[in-house]
Amino acid sequence: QYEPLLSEKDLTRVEIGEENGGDDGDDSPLPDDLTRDSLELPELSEPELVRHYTRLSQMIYGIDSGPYPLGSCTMKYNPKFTEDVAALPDGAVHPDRSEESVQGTLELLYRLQDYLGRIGGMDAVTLQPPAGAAGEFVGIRVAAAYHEHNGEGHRDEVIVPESAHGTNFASAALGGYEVVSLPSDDEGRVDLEALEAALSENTAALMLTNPNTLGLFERDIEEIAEMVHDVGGLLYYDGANLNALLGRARPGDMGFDVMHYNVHKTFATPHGGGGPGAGPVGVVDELAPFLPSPRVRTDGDASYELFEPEHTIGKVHGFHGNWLVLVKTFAYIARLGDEGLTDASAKAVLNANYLASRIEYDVPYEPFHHEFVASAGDQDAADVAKRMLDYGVHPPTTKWPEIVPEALMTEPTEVESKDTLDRLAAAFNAVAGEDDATLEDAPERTTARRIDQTSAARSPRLSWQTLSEEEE
Amino acid sequence: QYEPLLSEKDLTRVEIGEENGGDDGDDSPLPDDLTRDSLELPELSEPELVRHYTRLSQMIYGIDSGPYPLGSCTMKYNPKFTEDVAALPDGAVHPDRSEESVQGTLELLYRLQDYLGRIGGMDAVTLQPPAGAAGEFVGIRVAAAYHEHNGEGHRDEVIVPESAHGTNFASAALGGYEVVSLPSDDEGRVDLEALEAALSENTAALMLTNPNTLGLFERDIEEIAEMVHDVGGLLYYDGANLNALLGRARPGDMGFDVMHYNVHKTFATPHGGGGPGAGPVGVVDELAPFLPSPRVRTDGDASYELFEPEHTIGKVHGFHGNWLVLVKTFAYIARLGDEGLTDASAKAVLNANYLASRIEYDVPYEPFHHEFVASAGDQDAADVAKRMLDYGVHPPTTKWPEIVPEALMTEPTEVESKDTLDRLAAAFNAVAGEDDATLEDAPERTTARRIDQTSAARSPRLSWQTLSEEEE
Amino acid sequence: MTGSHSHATGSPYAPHTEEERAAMLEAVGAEAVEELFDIPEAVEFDGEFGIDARTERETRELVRSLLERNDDLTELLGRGHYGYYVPSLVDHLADRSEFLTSYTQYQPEVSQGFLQALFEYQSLLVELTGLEIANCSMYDAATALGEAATLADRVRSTSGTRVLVPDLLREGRRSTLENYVAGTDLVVEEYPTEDGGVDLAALEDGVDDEVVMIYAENPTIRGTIEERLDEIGDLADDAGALFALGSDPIALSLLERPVDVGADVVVGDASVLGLPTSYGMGLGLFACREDYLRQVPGRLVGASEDATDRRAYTLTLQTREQHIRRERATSNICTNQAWVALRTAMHAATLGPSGMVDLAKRGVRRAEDLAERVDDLVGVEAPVHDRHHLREFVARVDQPARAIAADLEDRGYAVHVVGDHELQICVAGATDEQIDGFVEALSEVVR
Amino acid sequence: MTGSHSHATGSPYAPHTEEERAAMLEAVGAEAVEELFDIPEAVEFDGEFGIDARTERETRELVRSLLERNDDLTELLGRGHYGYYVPSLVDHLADRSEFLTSYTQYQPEVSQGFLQALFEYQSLLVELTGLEIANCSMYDAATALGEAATLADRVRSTSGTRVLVPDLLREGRRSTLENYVAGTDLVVEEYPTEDGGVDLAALEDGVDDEVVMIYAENPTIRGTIEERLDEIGDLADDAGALFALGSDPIALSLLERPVDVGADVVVGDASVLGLPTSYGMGLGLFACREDYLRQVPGRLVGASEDATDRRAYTLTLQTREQHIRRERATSNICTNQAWVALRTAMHAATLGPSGMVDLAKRGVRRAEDLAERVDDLVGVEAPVHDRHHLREFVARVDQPARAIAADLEDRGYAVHVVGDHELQICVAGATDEQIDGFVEALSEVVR
Repeated sequence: QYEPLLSEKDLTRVEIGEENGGDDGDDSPLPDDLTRDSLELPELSEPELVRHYTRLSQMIYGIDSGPYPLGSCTMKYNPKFTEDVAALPDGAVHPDRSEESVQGTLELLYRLQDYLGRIGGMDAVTLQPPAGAAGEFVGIRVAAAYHEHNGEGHRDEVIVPESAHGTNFASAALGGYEVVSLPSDDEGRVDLEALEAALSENTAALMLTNPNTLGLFERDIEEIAEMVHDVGGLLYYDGANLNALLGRARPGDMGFDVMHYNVHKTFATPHGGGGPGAGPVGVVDELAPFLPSPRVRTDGDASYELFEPEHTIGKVHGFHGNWLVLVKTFAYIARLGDEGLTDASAKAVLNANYLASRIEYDVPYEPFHHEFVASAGDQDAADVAKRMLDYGVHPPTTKWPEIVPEALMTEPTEVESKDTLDRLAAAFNAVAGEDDATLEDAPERTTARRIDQTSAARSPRLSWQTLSEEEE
Repeated sequence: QYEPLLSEKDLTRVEIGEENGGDDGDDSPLPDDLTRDSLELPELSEPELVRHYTRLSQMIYGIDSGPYPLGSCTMKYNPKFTEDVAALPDGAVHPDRSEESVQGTLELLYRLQDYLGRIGGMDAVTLQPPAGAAGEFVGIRVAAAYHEHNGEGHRDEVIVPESAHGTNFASAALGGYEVVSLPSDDEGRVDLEALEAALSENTAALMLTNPNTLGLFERDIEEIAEMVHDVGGLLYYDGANLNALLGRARPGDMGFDVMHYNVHKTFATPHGGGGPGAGPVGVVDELAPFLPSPRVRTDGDASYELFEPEHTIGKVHGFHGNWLVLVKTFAYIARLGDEGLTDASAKAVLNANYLASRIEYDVPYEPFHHEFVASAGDQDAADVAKRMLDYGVHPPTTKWPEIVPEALMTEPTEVESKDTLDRLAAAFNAVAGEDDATLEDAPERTTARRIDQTSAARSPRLSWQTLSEEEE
Repeated sequence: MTGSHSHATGSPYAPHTEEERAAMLEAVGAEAVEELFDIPEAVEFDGEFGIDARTERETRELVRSLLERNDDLTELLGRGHYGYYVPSLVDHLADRSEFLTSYTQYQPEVSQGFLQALFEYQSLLVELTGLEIANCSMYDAATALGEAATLADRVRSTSGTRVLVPDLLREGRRSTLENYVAGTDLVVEEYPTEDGGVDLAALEDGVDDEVVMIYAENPTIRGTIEERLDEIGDLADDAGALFALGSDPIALSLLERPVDVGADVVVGDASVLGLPTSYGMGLGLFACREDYLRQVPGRLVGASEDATDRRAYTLTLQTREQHIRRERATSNICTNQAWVALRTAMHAATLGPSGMVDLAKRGVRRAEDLAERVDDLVGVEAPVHDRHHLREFVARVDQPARAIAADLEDRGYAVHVVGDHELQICVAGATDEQIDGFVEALSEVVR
Repeated sequence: MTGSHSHATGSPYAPHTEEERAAMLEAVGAEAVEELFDIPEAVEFDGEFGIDARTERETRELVRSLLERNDDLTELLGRGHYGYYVPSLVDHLADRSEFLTSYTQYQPEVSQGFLQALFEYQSLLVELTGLEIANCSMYDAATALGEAATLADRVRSTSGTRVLVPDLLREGRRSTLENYVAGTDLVVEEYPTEDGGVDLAALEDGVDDEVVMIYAENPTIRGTIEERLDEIGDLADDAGALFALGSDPIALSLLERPVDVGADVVVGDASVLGLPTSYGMGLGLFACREDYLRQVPGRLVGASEDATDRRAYTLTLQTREQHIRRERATSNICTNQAWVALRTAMHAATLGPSGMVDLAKRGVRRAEDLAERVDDLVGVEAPVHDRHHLREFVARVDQPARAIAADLEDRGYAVHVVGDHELQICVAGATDEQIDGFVEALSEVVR
């Protein structure tokens, strides 16, 4: 059932002016030349709005609706209680409060810095980056500041594997670096010879995720670290796949110098349809002085304060990042503890392996961990995904990484039961047996049928104003 | 999409005994002859349960889904903020707490007693009855105790109009009374001659709702009150239709001696799919000593205490009734105040009249107020209702009151906009034009198609245990 | 007026704009809404209740500031109302507005989700009690007991009138029961207890053919676990009376199955799972033997099929109910506690059978542990009754109980006073830290 | 372990029973999960982080007890983060799990509801700014400003490198901006302000062909309302530079439309509607002229049609984004603040245009009223700037500002210290009662 736009339900124009009494019966308190003339927006009642948004919510598939095996996106169940702790009124404080008056907030952040350091094997952590990509950018900026500080400002290249997340490339570019793309070897891992060739005295950093986007552990990680360090570069860990390794291996122990954590992927904060996230960054001692300001420290006597790292890059967010997300992160880690975190990675890897064993599509690279990339073969992976929607499940990430033709990048996470995985496998296999025409017609059982992307991009209609102009 | 029963997802049997270690690794702390042998229930994880109940919720039509014009049921929008105040931790106290330690709770209840007294024109109020029918029963018991106290225990009849709510009959019967049924006159109101005939020295009370279930105001209410009082009977007001009169007329002013309030119908507390409700009872001074115990009073100096009315009928609930519902009631009234409450009845009556003017079905009785009873004519009213479901709206109450053939008892309430009423009218009118076969096949666009009521009642399957026995 | 909709006066929840109101009035042929009211002048009211309107924010602040006047006490209270921890997911799921804002399921085709949840709730109680039928809720334990008595009245095989209840029965339950039977010829009589449990010999002496129902509780209101329930069942059976047993889902997870001790009806408060402390708001549990199918009070959800032969659920056997059968209904109950039943089902499902059994076992162990600890204090003896206990027990104090309780309240703890020198103490929802604090406070108070 | 699922150890959110785990291992041909990990021994970790596991209840208690250590102050704080009252329905609706637990809308066919809500959010900003395009969120005001600069870098018509910002610019925004342009050849320079507003003459002197972007805020960080924005627009236009304006949805409801003063880009914090005080968490507003369509950073939702020609929404122009364009993307942003944008749209819809205008007007009146009241106190002069103000203003105090602020904090009030003898005071979310209390406290403190 179609839900009209709010503007299709009502549009009311309110006049503004020194002599136009507003709804409150008073004239504008400002001279007319400082105000707009009018404001035209929907004016609807609470019951109408509640129904509008309730209806909209019913047209959305969330993790509470069913499996969501988006490879590399790590959609796991978001424990409900974390919403409760984020809503505690005592946590609703202004960022400019005196440090003495927000000791609780500072202690929680301090403890979270500590938790994350332990989990990543890192010496110092900033919680300021408001998303994973922002974390990458901080890492890049920290690396740049470090090199600059050491008189090595000439380093202008960041090496990124071909199969890396798009944000790695973009974050490095935003940081002003030339991006050197690194091909994979035949087994889907970093090609050491290619790496050797790419490394130079101009290398600022190598950005790596491990396991990589094929789910494979970079077995040569120690050698890679040595190679990068030998040329004076830094090793950056993209935390997108950290859920695979929790308690089994730590980036710090593998030789990484700097990393970001995707708290939604690893610590189950809700994705909210595209954020807010948080992308804390951990570094080794040597890089700690360059982290964003402020961080939290303690005098060891239950008193907490903000401080500015010695060579800080400054700020990357107007205040302290996404507080509400950080509270949930803290609560999740405190709930699970050592055993829970370690169990999460075990079950995530078991689930991926089990699911792969049940589906008829070929999985060319292994041994994978928390995710695998199957190939749709002769089918179009994007069509496969659309068709899977008709079976009541969410499809995997498609057509990426490109190293696998018609990739179906699949990550069930630890929260799916065997029953659900069996249901998911059944959906994969049902689609595997269908013809192209059926796939191209899909989806047919969803709120909307296949949506025309080309027309959306060719003649962009980005607001209800544009739509109503069109109609006129 | 079918959602399996929890028991179809899992059934786990846990053994219990002195020598059977439980899940906590310990044996039973009780001798075996005091314990059961085992417990067999579904053992599912949090993510599985969240999806189960999320899915179930998606198969329910609520007031947040659209109009819900159930005549006499008064389904209005439940303001979201009332949930917040009901969830305040300070309100979560045990009923056996000392009065000194729960002054806030007692003050809120005291104020609510006062609010309800003002709204009904009543002198004293009890908040204990946990639902409207429980309120009726309290009213009946109070009436009985009053007559008994006055040496008139012989009064053994309660008069109830033919068109009254079924609970009136049942509550009077539960109170041990003979129910004398009163026919309506040609205009759909109390037949004064029939009332005269029914009244006698055996009359304990007349139960009346006003406006009545046809939405008509009992214009002779003063005369009726006099007639009842003349034979020594009491006049009982069924508050089900109070939303029609808020601020326009008060039961106390009309001569009623005792009344109950349906807080869900009048004060917008959520119905919760069948409760919890609350059915406070208001009475005139003369009956106050008979109210249930305890009530709340104040020394006028901001100190509140519980007290036992002199001739109390005792208790009708183990503790103090449905507290969480009472808090929401209080909040709703405090939010709306005089203007809001009065406006609610105005808009409720306007909406009913407007909707009736838009539909093609005949409405035989008028002038109605907050609700009207249309006749489906040659169509089967129950089928009409099923078919309306296909148009995405909830149908009215059907086949009652019986005074209107194939009744469609319709109450839109004040919360519906003109747009929504137009949509609702369109649904009525679409169905009005359809043939019986179409109606009998309806609904076809709902989660379940028409459900076989006969088979459900003939071979009752009331638990998953019965279902699984059947399958064996 | 921050946050208010544009309707400066009137109900904030009525969506009419001025234009719409005018159009609607025109459509109905009236000039003003007042014309639509057919109220004789003599009974007209001027709308002045004297109740101030408030913004949403002000209203929230009002309730908050009122409730803030409650003292912040650690409650070691029970006696029929318990503050077990309710998992967060229960709030989040039960508050989904489809559950919260729907009506009774008279149109089952658009109510399948709620019906299924209630069906699962009924099934939970069937497993817990061993009886074949459970309705989908009454108001609370007291009213469920009242309904049990009216059921006994309807199905009685004798002309008897006696309903026997323990002398320990909580006043609220006793009094409610009296009101429920006031319209019948039943009379409520007490039978004695001994050391916190049924005095079986005395009960046996008191039973005759006039007995229509015998009621017992397990655990008792004093937290003791009954040891000879099956003999009560036999007594009732022999007398042709119903055996009604009071209990709750946590107790039933561990204690003897009602069906195994001959219970015909089980009542009690099921909201020990699902509801936090809420000033006594509850959920009436009601289960009984299949024999009484047509006489059960309250709503029943049954499985059926839809027109395409798929499984579907519906309210069933509605001819028992007041909206159809009127004065011949099996009860006057209409709105019940459906949403609380939903919460209870959710909480139980979250625990699973192992969690439920564990919770009950912990209730036994922790009560016994605490009794032992307070027994070690000079001037305190616990438990008073030489029985097993579940989650609460009675302690004897040398000093006046009322004074001790007041002193404890000053220190932040609430307990029951159940006799001149008797306190009752409940561990149900308390954390270990809270219990430690309590023992410390008690030791100071009795010193 | 009250309330816990049966999994005594391990993740409480992994649903595997022992039997299932065994069956799954068998299916993959492994004897133990450990075999599935392909990690060289040298980098293996033993899993001992030293983090204790807790029950849900214990975890809630831990966070509650930590946050309880915060002092309970009435905040008269603003400067970019505001605590307006958020209507309850925003929480209830935004917390519906379909909104909260869904991913970015890469499969639009099952994400129509969120896409439509974001489309409505974009439309709201289009109306507020008068510009044709608004993206569906950046992180916050500071990062949105940074993105505006990189946009200016991409679309600049000159070879210039200068980005001009007011000297009053909040440090967090300035510093974030510096980081965003660090990878470009842009340089950030300050232009002077005068009496709390842009010093237009000085700015004019500083503008040349090397200027790529001029940034101004309305209201300024000190709460003053700019009076000659159109002239800044002209200056930028003449120089071939972008005019980026910082504002927010409440201010934009009343103040001059950005398009009318020549703004090319509008940035700011949109979460003044929708989010309560949350330690600086925000919502980056980003709107711009249609000309920059292919250069906009961030996500855009567009209307389209589905295969049956019905209206449908989808993320569009994704070739600007990092997951497709990699290092040539218009930004590195991926996850943004979609759910906050949803809340902002909901809050705005609840207010409606009349409520939004009223809220802004009240912000002017209440700030001016409070300034007048504190100006009446001996030793206080307010407002410092001879301008109109929205919701906050700077006051001059004779005594050291820091000491005054500390004394106010002791009395329960928090204000900004913005100079040795300057306080900044914000009325945004404060109730009238709170403001009365503050005036009383301030009068005591300056006495």
